[in-house]
Amino acid sequence: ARTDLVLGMQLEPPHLDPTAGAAAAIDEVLYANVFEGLTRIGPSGEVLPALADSWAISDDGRTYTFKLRSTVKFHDGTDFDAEDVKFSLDRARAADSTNAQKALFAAIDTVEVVDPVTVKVTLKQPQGSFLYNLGWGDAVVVAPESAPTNKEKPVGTGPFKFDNWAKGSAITIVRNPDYWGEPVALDRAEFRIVPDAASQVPALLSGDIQAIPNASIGDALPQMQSDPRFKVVLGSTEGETILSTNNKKPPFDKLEVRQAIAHAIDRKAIIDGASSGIGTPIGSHFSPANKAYVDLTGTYPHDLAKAKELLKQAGLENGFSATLKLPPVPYARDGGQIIASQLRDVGIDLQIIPVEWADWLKQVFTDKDYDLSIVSHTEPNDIDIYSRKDYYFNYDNPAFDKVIEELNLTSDEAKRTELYKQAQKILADDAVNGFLFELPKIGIWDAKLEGLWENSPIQANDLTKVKWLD
Amino acid sequence: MIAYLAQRLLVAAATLLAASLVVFAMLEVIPGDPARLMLGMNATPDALEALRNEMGLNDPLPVRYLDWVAGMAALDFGRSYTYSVPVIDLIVERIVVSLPLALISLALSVVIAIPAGAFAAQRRGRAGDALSMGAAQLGVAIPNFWFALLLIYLFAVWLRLVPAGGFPGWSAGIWPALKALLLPAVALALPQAAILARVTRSALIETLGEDYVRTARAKGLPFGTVLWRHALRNALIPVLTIVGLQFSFLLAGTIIIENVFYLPGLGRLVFQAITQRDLIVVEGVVMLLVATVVAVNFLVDISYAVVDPRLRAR
Amino acid sequence: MSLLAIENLSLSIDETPILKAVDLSIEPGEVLGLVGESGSGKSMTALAVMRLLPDAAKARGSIRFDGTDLLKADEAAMCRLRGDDIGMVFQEPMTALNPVKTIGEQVAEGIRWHAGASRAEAEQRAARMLDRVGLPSQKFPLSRYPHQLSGGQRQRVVIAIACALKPKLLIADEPTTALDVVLQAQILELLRELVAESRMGLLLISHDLAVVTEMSDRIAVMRGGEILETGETAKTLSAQVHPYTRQLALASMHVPAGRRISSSLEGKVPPKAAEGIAEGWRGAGKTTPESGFESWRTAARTASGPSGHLPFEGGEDVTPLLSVENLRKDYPGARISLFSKQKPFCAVDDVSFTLAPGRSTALVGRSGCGKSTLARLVLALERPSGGTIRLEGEEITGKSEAELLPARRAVQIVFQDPYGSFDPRHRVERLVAEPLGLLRPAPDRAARRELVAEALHQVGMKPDDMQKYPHEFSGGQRQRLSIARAIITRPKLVVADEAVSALDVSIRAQILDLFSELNRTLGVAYLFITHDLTVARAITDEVLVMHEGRIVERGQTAAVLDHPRSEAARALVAAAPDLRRAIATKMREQG
Amino acid sequence: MTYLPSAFIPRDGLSAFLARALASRSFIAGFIVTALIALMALVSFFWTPDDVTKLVVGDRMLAPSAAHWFGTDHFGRDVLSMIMVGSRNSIAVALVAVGIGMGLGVPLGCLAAARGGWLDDFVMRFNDVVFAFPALLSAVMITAVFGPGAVNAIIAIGIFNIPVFARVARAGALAIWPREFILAARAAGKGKTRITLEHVLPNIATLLLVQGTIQFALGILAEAGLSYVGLGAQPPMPSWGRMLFDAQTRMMVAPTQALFPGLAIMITVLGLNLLGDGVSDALDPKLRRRR
Ligand SMILES: Nc1ncnc2c1ncn2[C@@H]1O[C@H](COP(=O)(O)OP(=O)(O)OP(=O)(O)O)[C@@H](O)[C@H]1O
Ligand SMILES: Nc1ncnc2c1ncn2[C@@H]1O[C@H](COP(=O)(O)OP(=O)(O)OP(=O)(O)O)[C@@H](O)[C@H]1O
Ligand SMILES: [Mg+2]
Ligand SMILES: [Mg+2]
Repeated sequence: ARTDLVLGMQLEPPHLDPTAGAAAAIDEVLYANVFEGLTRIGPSGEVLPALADSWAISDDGRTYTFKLRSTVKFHDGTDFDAEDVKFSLDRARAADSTNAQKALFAAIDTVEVVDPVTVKVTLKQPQGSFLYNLGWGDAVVVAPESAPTNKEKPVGTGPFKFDNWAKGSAITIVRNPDYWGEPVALDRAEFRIVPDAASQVPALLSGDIQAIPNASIGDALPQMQSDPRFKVVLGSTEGETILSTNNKKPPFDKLEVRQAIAHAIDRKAIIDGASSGIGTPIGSHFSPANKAYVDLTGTYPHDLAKAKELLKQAGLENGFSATLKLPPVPYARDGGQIIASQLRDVGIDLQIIPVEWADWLKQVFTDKDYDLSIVSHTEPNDIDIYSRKDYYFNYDNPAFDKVIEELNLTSDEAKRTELYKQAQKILADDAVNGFLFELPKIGIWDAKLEGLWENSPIQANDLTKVKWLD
Repeated sequence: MIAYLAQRLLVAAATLLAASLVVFAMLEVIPGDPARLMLGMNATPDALEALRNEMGLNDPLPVRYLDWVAGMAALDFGRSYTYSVPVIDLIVERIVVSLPLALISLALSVVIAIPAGAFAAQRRGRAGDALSMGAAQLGVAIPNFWFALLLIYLFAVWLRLVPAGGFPGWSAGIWPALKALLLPAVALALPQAAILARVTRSALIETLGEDYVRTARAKGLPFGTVLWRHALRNALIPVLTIVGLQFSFLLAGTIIIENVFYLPGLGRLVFQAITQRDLIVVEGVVMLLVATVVAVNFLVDISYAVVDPRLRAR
Repeated sequence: MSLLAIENLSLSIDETPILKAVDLSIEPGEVLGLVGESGSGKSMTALAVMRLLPDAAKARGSIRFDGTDLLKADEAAMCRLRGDDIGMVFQEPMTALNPVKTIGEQVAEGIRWHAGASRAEAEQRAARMLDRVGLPSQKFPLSRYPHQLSGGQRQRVVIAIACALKPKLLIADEPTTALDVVLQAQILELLRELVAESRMGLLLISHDLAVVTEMSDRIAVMRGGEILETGETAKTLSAQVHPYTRQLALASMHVPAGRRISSSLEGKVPPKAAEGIAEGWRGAGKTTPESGFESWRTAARTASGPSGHLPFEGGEDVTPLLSVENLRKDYPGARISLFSKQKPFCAVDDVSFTLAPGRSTALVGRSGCGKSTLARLVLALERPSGGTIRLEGEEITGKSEAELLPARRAVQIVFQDPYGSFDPRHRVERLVAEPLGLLRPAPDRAARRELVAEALHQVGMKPDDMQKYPHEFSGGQRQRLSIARAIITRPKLVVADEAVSALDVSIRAQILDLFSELNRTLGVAYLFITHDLTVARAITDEVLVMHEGRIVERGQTAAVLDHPRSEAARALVAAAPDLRRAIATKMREQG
Repeated sequence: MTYLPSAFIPRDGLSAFLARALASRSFIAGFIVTALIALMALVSFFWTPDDVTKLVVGDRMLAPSAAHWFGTDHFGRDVLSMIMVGSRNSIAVALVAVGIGMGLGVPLGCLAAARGGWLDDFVMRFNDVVFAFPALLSAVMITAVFGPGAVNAIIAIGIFNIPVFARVARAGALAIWPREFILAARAAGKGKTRITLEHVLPNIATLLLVQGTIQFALGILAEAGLSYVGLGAQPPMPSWGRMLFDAQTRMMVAPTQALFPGLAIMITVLGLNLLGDGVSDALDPKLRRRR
């Protein structure tokens, strides 16, 4: 059977240190393949042991004692031991840390080396998700010797070693012969950057690339689905695609206006036109995959008459014009045109301004210099952003803030679910943003390829179980 | 001759200098703060300021310009804002794709165009002429990216003869690498070949009307021999000019074609860098491309003198 | 059997008949001159022999060369003949050589091709041939490129190519038109030698009757694609059986009325020819009443003092119209290296002369001696590097364009190329009216129109011609327009730079008459730049001989041309073809 | 030392030019095609088969049919209408860009030829600098600085046209200046400006016309290229290049979507090139098929 694999990915990582950057592309290459943490997260989101063979939790839930594997070596040949774990965790939570997810470690009080294969972590207060947190890519273990150079030349403990990074083109990893665990089936894997549908489709069809776990192939989907050479897996992501609205900028500060927009939007057309018909409509900022999800898409049904009525109430019966800044992603650029067309039907005239990501981050996200925008918020469970004071929606609702505050203090699952539902409802009623749809995840790979994750509980391409069938 | 070369060299250097001013001035206007780009959204103002200082972004413009030019002269193009590696490394990585691509397509276009042009000129007014020039007309009119798409779907997707795109790297072997460059080279070369064939034909027809062609025929040389021995070399000056111009077109053409075939070449590097506001990379690559164009023009100037002894006298 | 026998050759291009039943023959060692005005089909006849006609041309009849019919031969057979048995020298030496190949390569090429000689051998033979035509390889190595040779030298290379394999027949199509008279004489001499040496047949094509007369044993006169007359040169020209032959001869020797006497060779012209000339004059002289011209001449003579005195010596009483003192013009040298330039080239070198009002002066000299440059200086179209130019006593050097207006009104120019001197996109009215902007106050539309009409009338054109474009006129008519433009501001001096050299002999005769008449009626003075001594003799009173930027001789036209004193003038006079002299010589030779 | 058609002056007037032009097959074919495209653009102002501002997502990617001759795009817009409206954009961008190039380049070239000396050197060096930038690269840079959009595409393409026209005008004017009729005009006391206006410009106008059609064709290609990489006309304004970009991902599903805009570009450019060929054929049969 073949032992090589070329995997397509959309975005190139800015560097290769998962403990120093938020970009998902870093984890997509390195997580579980090159770097490992104490624990790891499995294909269905479960916590599995990794560098920690086992662990014991004290009764008060504050002390975790990890038993480490003893035969582990870093790729540069140095030994892995408890010191490395302490170094990694301390580095991640240090004041000057550049870790993108410092919150993951916020609960840690101390990290102690008991012996070379034992580490004791004490928390400030109990944290149910602690083991899960340690499974994140941002929590992988690095060696003090190689940590400063990981951005260019990552050195981890995983079953693959970093081989080469041809900037702008591809990153190659090769099998680590000295791996402590079960050896992998692949000899080498290349993560090739194929940015858009235009390149992904022919690359797949011609066999240049054998898998794109997170593809954007647009309207070629039905064709790929009917092609027996490929396996197409549709899943969901944590990406709520929304029509971001500047809630402080007139006339969007008027509830009626936002409601009018909500009524004017036809989610089905948007999903059809901007996402090839796949994607779940949402009525609030919450993932349908979450068990606390409530379907609020009926809050403001597609109703032009109602929309016009509301605009009239807002004193804007003649409509108004505004700008729509679109980042360079197909769902935004295509969706933007559809929304512009839909809003024009109720008299809102949108001027489309396409911007690059750098400009989007500056103009929209940082400077809040925008009226409307379209973007997908892919962080899981991020409804709390609506309570952040300086967030770019400029949304301020004390009632909502109270719900989030309470949520932070609550650990009872049923209660939490209830609070989440409340929060969703508030956002939906306030029509804070235009809630469009949940971004679909399309995975496509060669039908003879086995072992790729069908869902992605975290953004990673775990290749440890991947192999060719023939 | 020496004087001529020295003069061309001086002109080339002055052109480069002027171009560097233009590039610098233009990119200074681009919105976006490189320091923020490098540090990300959550950076503190202090860190930003420190990095700006370190990168020399707070220096007065003339100082920055001089630093930049002096650096380039020493092949130090600065550090990429997005990749945090020296720009020269990025360039070296990419140039092994772009340069072969440009050269292959140039060679391809010359190899197709000159015989085709000569063929048409020899059969002026006959079916062969009409046919090849008709094809050339079409070739000139086809947008190369569209042509590239057609090629991909024909040769890569349906016939599966060559990859649809991407570049395995020269380390994967000469043949796979060449195979990956084949379609892009054809897509780039064919429209250029069409132009060149037309130029060759008309230059040849023009020279065939010259008196010395008649003199040569009066010596008893057959028409075909006269065309190859006497007319072609004289027709070469316009052909060379166009070849020189085409190199510049090919370099620019790679921006689009490398995007179509997602080749990791300079064109895509500069395109990406522009969208990511990685100015220093843009500046470096643009200057490199400009320098290449200037160098090629210089070579063309020299080759004029090789072809035409009258110019050697200067 | 003749070497070449053309029988009943007809030729048409795109249905337009070009040649009509041409018959010609050449014996070995014979020189056949083919004369006729421009466009009469001389070149086409030659190209038909070479089978190098334009693609669209269709030839019928027969051309037998050494027994084979060339019109029926296939291309391969022709390739074998061309360059080997038939050589051809083309009209333009400047462009007849491939600029990117050395002269050695170009001469050797034919030798290698036909004789199958090795490169070294062929080059040796090429060197011998070049030596033969006066380009010894010590001074002109085979590795020279054409641009490193002068026009005359290039023409020698072309002849070397044509004669490299000692062809049986050489066709020379206007082999000297682009050369000046001195070079022309040399080339003709060379051709003569080559013919004598190997009994080669020579078909010499020219529109210059004098050249052909001098060179050829037999002569064929062509017009409108037909051979009008063939025969022994002397007989044909003296008998002038065909009226056209007579017309051609007359026009070639034409002198506006009253000027003939100035030739010292007068007595040597065969009586018949002289009579013919006189008759022809009467026949063609409708445009120029001779009496008027004569009376003006007398008046002019009186004004400038006793005959025989040069006006600039004896005319102190008259303010000179133009006086030029120590005039010089340097052209910056070409850059030879980054830091140094060639020495400036001095095109006009310390020239002084004066022109009296109403008189005509010739400026003659070899090609490139600085005549046109001097003209441009006089017209203030270029700034002199030194010296002064005075027009009616007023200095015009160093004046601004606005201050020059009066001077521009007083001096106008007629150019050599009757076509090139008109913007093809303007109508005659606008073209001729162009200098009217010089008048103060500028005339209004109606006045302009009237002035243009008058000027056209003066040059013998109709007022309706105003609405036409230049291309709608013949060469002679265009030259008339050009003159009309020059005289419309009533200038005192007209500079004519090679104003008739591009014209056919017959048209040239008309224009010369026109110049004379205008001189008489309007009192215009001329500075007549020409390399053609016949022209100088025909219409000027005095002559300036220029050589390498300097005026080397001046005096009354007849005196200078008959008894040249300076070396340069002597060379010019000796080389100048002269029909009368040529006929006389031929008469003696052929009895 | 660049190769350009030497200036030429037709040996006769306009009527003869037209007669020869009408005898040239290139000219007729080119003229018809160009006229049809221009007509299409004009008609699109008053009438299109369908409204291109209206997105009917339900009708997306229909194959060509009686209702939609060229099918519909991924937003359910009628492709024929898009092509019609898109032609406006292509023509406008190319035309204005050529206008900029001519408007600035021709005076520059004429000035350089008339004045000579350092001014000439300066203009030529300026040309060198602009030519040193690969055309599309400078366009990409300009649109990167000033943002993507039709106006900036015009500027980008226009700037590159300046030296082209400057060069052609200069070469043409340099060939006119030594001619005797210019000398005659100077002898008639006319200044350089007047001579340039009265004699030089009219005589190089045809040369500029030929170059104009070539640059126009190149401009259409360049605009399509820029739009294709997303730097030209912005949605919702239909543009041929953008249509191709949108269509390429759907090549396999709806191949006609990529076919028609590509053909539109090709035919337009072909038409213009033929027209240019025809004009130069008619101007001077010896100057045939330069490009
Ligand atoms: N390629 C051509 N196509 C059509 N007509 C031509 C062509 N070449 C020459 N002619 C015509 O053929 C006629 C004869 O031309 P030819 O060149 O033989 O004249 P010529 O006697 O040599 O004149 P000149 O003294 O000016 O050289 C002219 O009327 C000319 O217009
Ligand atoms: N603009 C110029 N720059 C440099 N040299 C020039 C220039 N114009 C003329 N010359 C040179 O000056 C000399 C005289 O030229 P001019 O044109 O006056 O000669 P001419 O006597 O009119 O010759 P022809 O009989 O051939 O017309 C020539 O050697 C020529 O090469
Ligand atoms: Mg001739
Ligand atoms: Mg002259």
